[in-house]
Amino acid sequence: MYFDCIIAGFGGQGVMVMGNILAYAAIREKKKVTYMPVYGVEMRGGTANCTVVVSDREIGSPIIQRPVCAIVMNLPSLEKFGPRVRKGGLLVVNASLVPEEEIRFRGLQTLSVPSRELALEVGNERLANMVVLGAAVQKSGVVHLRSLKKALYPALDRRYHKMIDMNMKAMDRGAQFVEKGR
Amino acid sequence: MYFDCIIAGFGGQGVMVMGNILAYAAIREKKKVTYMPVYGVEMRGGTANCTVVVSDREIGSPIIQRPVCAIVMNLPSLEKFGPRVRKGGLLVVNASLVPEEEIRFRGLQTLSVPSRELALEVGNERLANMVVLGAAVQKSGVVHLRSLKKALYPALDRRYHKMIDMNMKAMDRGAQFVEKGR
Amino acid sequence: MAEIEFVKGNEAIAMGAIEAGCRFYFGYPITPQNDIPEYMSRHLPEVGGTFIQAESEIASINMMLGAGATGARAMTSSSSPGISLKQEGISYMCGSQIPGVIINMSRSGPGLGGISPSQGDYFQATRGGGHGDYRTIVLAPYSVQENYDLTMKAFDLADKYRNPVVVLGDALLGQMKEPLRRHKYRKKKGEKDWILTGAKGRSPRLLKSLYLSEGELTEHNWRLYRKYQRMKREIMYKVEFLEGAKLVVVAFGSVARILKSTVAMARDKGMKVGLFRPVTLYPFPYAALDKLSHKVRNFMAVELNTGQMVEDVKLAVGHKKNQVDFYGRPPGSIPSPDELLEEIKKVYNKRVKK
Amino acid sequence: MAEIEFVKGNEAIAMGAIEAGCRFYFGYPITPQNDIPEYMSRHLPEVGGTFIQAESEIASINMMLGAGATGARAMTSSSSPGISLKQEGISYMCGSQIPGVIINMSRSGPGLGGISPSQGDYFQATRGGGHGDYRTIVLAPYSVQENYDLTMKAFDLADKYRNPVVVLGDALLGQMKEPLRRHKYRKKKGEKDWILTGAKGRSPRLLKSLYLSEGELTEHNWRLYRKYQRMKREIMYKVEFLEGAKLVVVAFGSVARILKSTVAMARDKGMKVGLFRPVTLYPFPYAALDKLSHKVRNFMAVELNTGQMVEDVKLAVGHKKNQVDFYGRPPGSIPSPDELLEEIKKVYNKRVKK
Amino acid sequence: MAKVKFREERCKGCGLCVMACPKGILRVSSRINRSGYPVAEVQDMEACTGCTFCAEMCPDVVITVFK
Amino acid sequence: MAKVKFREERCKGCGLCVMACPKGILRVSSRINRSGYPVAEVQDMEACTGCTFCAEMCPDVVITVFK
Amino acid sequence: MKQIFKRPKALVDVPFHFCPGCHHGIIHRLVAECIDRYKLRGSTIGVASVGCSVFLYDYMDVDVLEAPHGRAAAVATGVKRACPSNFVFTYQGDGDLAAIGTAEIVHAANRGEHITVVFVNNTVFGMTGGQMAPTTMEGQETTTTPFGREPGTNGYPIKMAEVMAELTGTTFVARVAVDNPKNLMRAKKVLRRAFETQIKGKGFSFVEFLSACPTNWKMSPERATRRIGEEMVPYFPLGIFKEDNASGV
Amino acid sequence: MKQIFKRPKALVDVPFHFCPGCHHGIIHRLVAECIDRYKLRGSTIGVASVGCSVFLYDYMDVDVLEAPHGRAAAVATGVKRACPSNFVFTYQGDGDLAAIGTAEIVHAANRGEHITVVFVNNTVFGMTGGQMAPTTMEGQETTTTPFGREPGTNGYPIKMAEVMAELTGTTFVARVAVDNPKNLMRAKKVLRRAFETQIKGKGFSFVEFLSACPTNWKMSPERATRRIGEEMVPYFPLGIFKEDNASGV
Ligand SMILES: Cc1ncc(C[n+]2csc(CCOP(=O)(O)OP(=O)(O)O)c2C)c(N)n1
Ligand SMILES: Cc1ncc(C[n+]2csc(CCOP(=O)(O)OP(=O)(O)O)c2C)c(N)n1
Ligand code: SF4
Ligand code: SF4
Ligand code: SF4
Ligand code: SF4
Repeated sequence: MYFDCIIAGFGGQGVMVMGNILAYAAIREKKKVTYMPVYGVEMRGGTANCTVVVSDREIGSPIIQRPVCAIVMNLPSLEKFGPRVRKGGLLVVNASLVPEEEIRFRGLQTLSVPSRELALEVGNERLANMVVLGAAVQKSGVVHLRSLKKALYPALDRRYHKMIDMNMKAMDRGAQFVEKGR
Repeated sequence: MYFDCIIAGFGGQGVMVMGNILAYAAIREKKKVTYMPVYGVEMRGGTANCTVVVSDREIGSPIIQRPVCAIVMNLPSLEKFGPRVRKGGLLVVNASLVPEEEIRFRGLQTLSVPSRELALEVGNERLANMVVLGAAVQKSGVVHLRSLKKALYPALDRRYHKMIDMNMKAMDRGAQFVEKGR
Repeated sequence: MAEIEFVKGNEAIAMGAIEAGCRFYFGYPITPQNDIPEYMSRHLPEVGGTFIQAESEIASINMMLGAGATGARAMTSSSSPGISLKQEGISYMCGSQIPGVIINMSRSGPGLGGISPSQGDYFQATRGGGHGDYRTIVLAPYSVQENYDLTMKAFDLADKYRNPVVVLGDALLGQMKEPLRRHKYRKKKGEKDWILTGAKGRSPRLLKSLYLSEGELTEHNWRLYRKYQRMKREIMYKVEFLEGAKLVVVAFGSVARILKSTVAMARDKGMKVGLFRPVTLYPFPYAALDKLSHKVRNFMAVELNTGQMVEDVKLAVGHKKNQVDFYGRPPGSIPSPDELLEEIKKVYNKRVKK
Repeated sequence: MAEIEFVKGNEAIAMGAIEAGCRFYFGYPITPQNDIPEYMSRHLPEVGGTFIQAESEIASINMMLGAGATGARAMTSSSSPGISLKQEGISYMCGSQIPGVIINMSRSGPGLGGISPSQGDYFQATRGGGHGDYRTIVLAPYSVQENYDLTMKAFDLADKYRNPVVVLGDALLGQMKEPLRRHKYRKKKGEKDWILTGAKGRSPRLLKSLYLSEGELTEHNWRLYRKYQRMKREIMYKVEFLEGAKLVVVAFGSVARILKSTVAMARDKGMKVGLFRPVTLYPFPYAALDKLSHKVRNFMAVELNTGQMVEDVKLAVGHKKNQVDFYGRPPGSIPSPDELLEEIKKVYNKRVKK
Repeated sequence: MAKVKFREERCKGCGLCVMACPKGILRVSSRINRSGYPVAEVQDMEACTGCTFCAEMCPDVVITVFK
Repeated sequence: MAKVKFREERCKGCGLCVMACPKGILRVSSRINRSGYPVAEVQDMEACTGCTFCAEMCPDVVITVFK
Repeated sequence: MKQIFKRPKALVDVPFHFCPGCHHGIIHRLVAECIDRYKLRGSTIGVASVGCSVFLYDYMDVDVLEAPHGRAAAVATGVKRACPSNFVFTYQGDGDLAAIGTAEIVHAANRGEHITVVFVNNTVFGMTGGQMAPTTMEGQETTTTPFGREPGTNGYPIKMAEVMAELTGTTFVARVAVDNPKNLMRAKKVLRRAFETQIKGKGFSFVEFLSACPTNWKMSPERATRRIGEEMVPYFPLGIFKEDNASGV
Repeated sequence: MKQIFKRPKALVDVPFHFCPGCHHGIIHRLVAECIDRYKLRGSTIGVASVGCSVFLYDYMDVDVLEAPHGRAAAVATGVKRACPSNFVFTYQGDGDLAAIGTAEIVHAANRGEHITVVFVNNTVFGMTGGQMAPTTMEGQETTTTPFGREPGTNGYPIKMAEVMAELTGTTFVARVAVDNPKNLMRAKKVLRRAFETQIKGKGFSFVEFLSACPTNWKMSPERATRRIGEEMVPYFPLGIFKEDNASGV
């Protein structure tokens, strides 16, 4: 199997940690994986994105022009990376910041996740990224949801381990949204 | 015509100025000339030598392994450069600092100049280098003695121009020594 | 999962260094390699080591020169502009035969340039950007694991040859994360009988690069030259997809990594393309390429610059009836596997399918 | 005799600079080029110019960067270790396209080395010892007259290409004295519409090397690359004794000067030996050598190092059935014409008389 | 009679103006601008004395003051 | 009773010992050593007090002092 | 109603890239105000350094030259010597000026170059992600002093204004802060005197600004701004350290 | 009769290459005497700089490392950190330490490195033939100030001891001369205190020696030696500028 994706958004939306968790989940499943972050120059603000490649064979390029999947957390990221997704690929959109009408790409599967609403349901709007990640994994099947949740332990700094439960709930909620459509 | 020579001695014996004057004399005679100094590391003391090449055609190397002529002002210089003089070449030795018995090179013309004595005759032992230079030029004929004397003007710093007369006398004395053998 | 960690390239270098016994790190921050000093500042104290953030890159290399002279394993790291500033110091270390490891996670130049990956420092690293006729061994990793392994190796080579060793990575290799398998460092044997430790019970030792007596410096330079010749024993390279190849792509470091995908894609499309990756950039694997050139006619150098390593490829294979083509992406951006495939296709169609 | 002066090589450089309109000199003393700053300190004030003895070589190159940005003709000079320290600044000047003239009267390395002539900095000068994919024009005089002429030319080229220009001499070319014919400098026309002078009545100008927006730096590097390609127009070289030559010796600078005698001696002995002397080391006269290689089979590079320019000779002629031999004298001493004759004989006997 | 005007899209919600206001009439609201920052606002414009402290302290030159 | 000894071949004739001697008994002679320098000498050894000033001041460690 | 506070003309009307609450923005504005005040828009050549303020040229409506990291004072020397009637200033962070650029600033000052140096001391390397600067306070945690700066190994926070004042060549040396309106108003006046020093041909002027870097201090802008008065000013006292009225040179 | 003055053991018995009357020879001897006195012959690592004193290693009977021009303080930092129980000193001229090496000495001092710096101020670059140094006096003619040093263009003679004393990290800072027996005796005592500072683990010690360079001053050794008292001491006052008895760090 081979899967690659770009995860993109504002600095501060937690896109880097999403990429990390996905990568750790893949490692748990004994897959090969590379993770490549790209930062803007500014310390705060600006855009941030990362690329995760998962495969069961040795991985060549850690950077990808045309990914199988893109997870976009805001409008500029959609505009930049949406058109790059491969035909038949998956585009996961943070519907809380991207108006529905902007998402018009032919030949892609699209998944709009109302992340903020779902995160608030779980208890904290800052969990939006985990909701989206849960949804993306559920939809793409790149790793098991179970592995994704377990990956929180190695991926998060020990300081944040007390919040792992909440994060798991948020992932579940995202996955559930894919399953049930709401 | 082609002529090259190495002039060597202690720092402070004025070997550099000898080379310079010789070079200026050659320029006066519309010849091509190169001058190449070699200093030791120390600011004072140590050895100093320079190479002068005179020719009526364009000059190749400004440094010479086996010169036609060597002017050696002290013993270490004799030891270093004496053996390098070409067969049939000219070796001019400052006899005031080099014992006669040290000068035994086959197949060379040798000229021992009692520079200190002759310089004192002219009035100042510091003129020893000019005596030797006058003798060397007279012997080798590389330039006219006349040109050598005229060359004092461009070669010496204006501060020393008042001493030009004395210098000329010293050159004459050296030339005379060659002519008369004393 | 115990032994496999998911690690940033820069950190892998720092980990490799500490594992190999590096106990002194001197550096000055510069993007994109700050994870190295940051890791060192946190972890060196744990093993009784010393981390100094120096006042500049020049101070760093000279602190390393000082520590290296006492026999300590020491390292400095920087990125392109900072490496330029270290050139005088590197030349001195070569001249005085003091070992040390220099990491260049290079970025885009010239000048301040940008922080994207680049291979614009190939000449500087392989031909000695400093003055004089010296060389340093240059190792070019292309994965996080190699960052770790080759850094460890760099320390051994530096000691073995009493010479600085450069690890030449770039922003891509520093920033990417991959699983890393750490392994125990096996210490090479051998006493250092030249180090400065105070002349207790022996005559004094001296480490210097100044040679003024007649002929001394020339002799010293011959000695160094013979040493550089001996380094050829350390030549490393990797090949892939060579079976029946009609076109061999030559590339190192990050772009070789990207090309791994490209060449696989090309093979999928039936193109007989192989990949030759020098791991030691100095000494360069001339002989291996030369040998290959008896079987393969067409070579293509690919670099993240406008043409540097390609000269070495030409020097290796250009004397026969071989073709050496070149694709370069100047510093400032990185080509994707797909873009590179297009470039390879062009050459392949021209040379092989003609 | 009025116009012919007997001048030290270093001074000829300083004279040429002032004649070419250089009004700003920034430098830090180092043997064997101190006559240059010393001359400048005495004579620049006479023409209303400014001499600054900077606190270091790094400060010097950056002062020159500042003065050059305002359109002034500025120069800095040093010798090998000092030139190593200027590499970052040179890279910035290239990136920001700021002209300036850099004199390297090189000495022997590596490290402190010694003060004898050497050509160990060929790679540093021609391949950019600093980081990034930049180039500087490199001029290699071989006589006092050329020191003067090429320094003047360096200023024109620097302005024409908005790029630093390096004059690469060495201790021999700096210390030797020869007659010099000074000639009046004829000013090239052309306004500098990019210089910083205060934005009175116009929009502000900016000189920088940082390019961060996507694709911008790559584009900038392409622009620079095209400029470096255009520099090929400036290629200069000199040939001697080419008629019927069976072996062409390739050499530059001081060793070429020594070889002038050697080759004449060889001809006297009936050996058909010619001399090819690159005057621009970058851009290197590849095409001219290539052309020559259709007529001549055997080449021999001679350098005061263990092998640098020989790579360019191989790149120029190595793709045919040509032979490229090499004799190198490592930094620390200079060979005499006789010694070189022996080396040439060896090659001649092997290749031509075989 | 004084007035302060905020160029909201430039505000980064740092709150330095709030700290500076001697009358305590500023606050960082929960409104988010296009760059994603919460923006500062005046709660009681009447009380503004036009001291310009907020404008002086604003690192992003968001505020202009009229009197 | 004191005595100074000069290691003549090391002397450079700089005269710093002469300057230092409180008794004024040293001078730079016109004798030249092998390196070509005139060498320092004592004129009146009897007067030497062994103060070591000359030795301390000699840059070339030419002088040793006995008492 | 009259507009009593507006954006200085010399400050290009674009948003700053600085982090929320970063004092660089304030200091940029003060410099621009001086350029306006002394009508220097057409005669200024600014020298940008490498640090968070590297984009100076995007904000100042004057000619700007980018200096290599740490070398702004040497670059400015070249500029000013070539263009003595232009107004020349550098804008440098504490990494730039007090670490890698130590030799250049000390000697430009010692030569009494007729330039104005705006020195921003925020006790960290901002742009590169918060490493220790020479000015980092004792005990302060940074990314390269994870256990706090310990003078025994990392040295002491360096007081640049004091060092500058010690040099014979300097004419005007001061330290200011912009952490509250009072200090800010004083900073304005001091900066004007620094500008006047150059305009009147009196020599080298140097103003050290204590500045907050909320991002790398890992503090809210408010907390960071308060830190200046609470921690920095006691160690880095504000004031004019030197004001030489003799005509510079 | 007893020998009451002899060559120190740590001073190798070979002739110095220095010019007649150069004070480097005296200063070398004083350093060697301290090495003998504190029995440091087996534990010293000297760092030689580039200048007339580059051949330090030919004269001192201890391990020596050659530093690039100006970088001795950084090199010594590396040495001392790696070998904290060795005695480490640098020996540097004023070109080396106060021009190209400014940043390195300032920061080694500021870090309070446990090293001893012997700084020889002879107001010129000796080895390279007498160019201006940062310490060259106003009006002094050198090969690069042919009309005399003019502060307006060349800056002021820099007082390194004073600058060093200003830095928090230094423990012992002094300036001495060896131009007459009285000053020389005092210099000996001061140098001992500098050695003791390091031996007792108290931190960074710095001794500036005023030194004559007859060759480049174009003076007789005697005249040059007198110049120190007449011209240099009034500008570069002798004394101990700092002596911190707290246990360094
Ligand atoms: C030669 C070189 N070394 C290092 C760097 C990396 N670098 C860029 S900015 C900077 C320091 C920034 O700190 P400071 O000067 O305090 O400015 P701030 O960002 O805090 O405003 C460094 C080390 C560089 N660009 N060039
Ligand atoms: C990088 C570099 N720049 C310059 C030099 C040349 N250089 C050698 S010694 C020296 C200065 C010597 O003066 P100082 O340090 O005062 O020592 P002194 O010779 O007077 O004792 C210089 C500039 C060098 N060797 N390396
Ligand atoms: S100070 Fe400026 S940027 Fe900060 S909150 Fe107030 S208006 Fe917004
Ligand atoms: S001080 Fe020493 S070198 Fe100088 S004259 Fe006296 S004995 Fe000779
Ligand atoms: S990192 Fe610090 S100094 Fe840089 S812009 Fe942000 S707050 Fe300002
Ligand atoms: S040049 Fe000066 S410092 Fe150097 S050895 Fe001679 S007198 Fe001493």
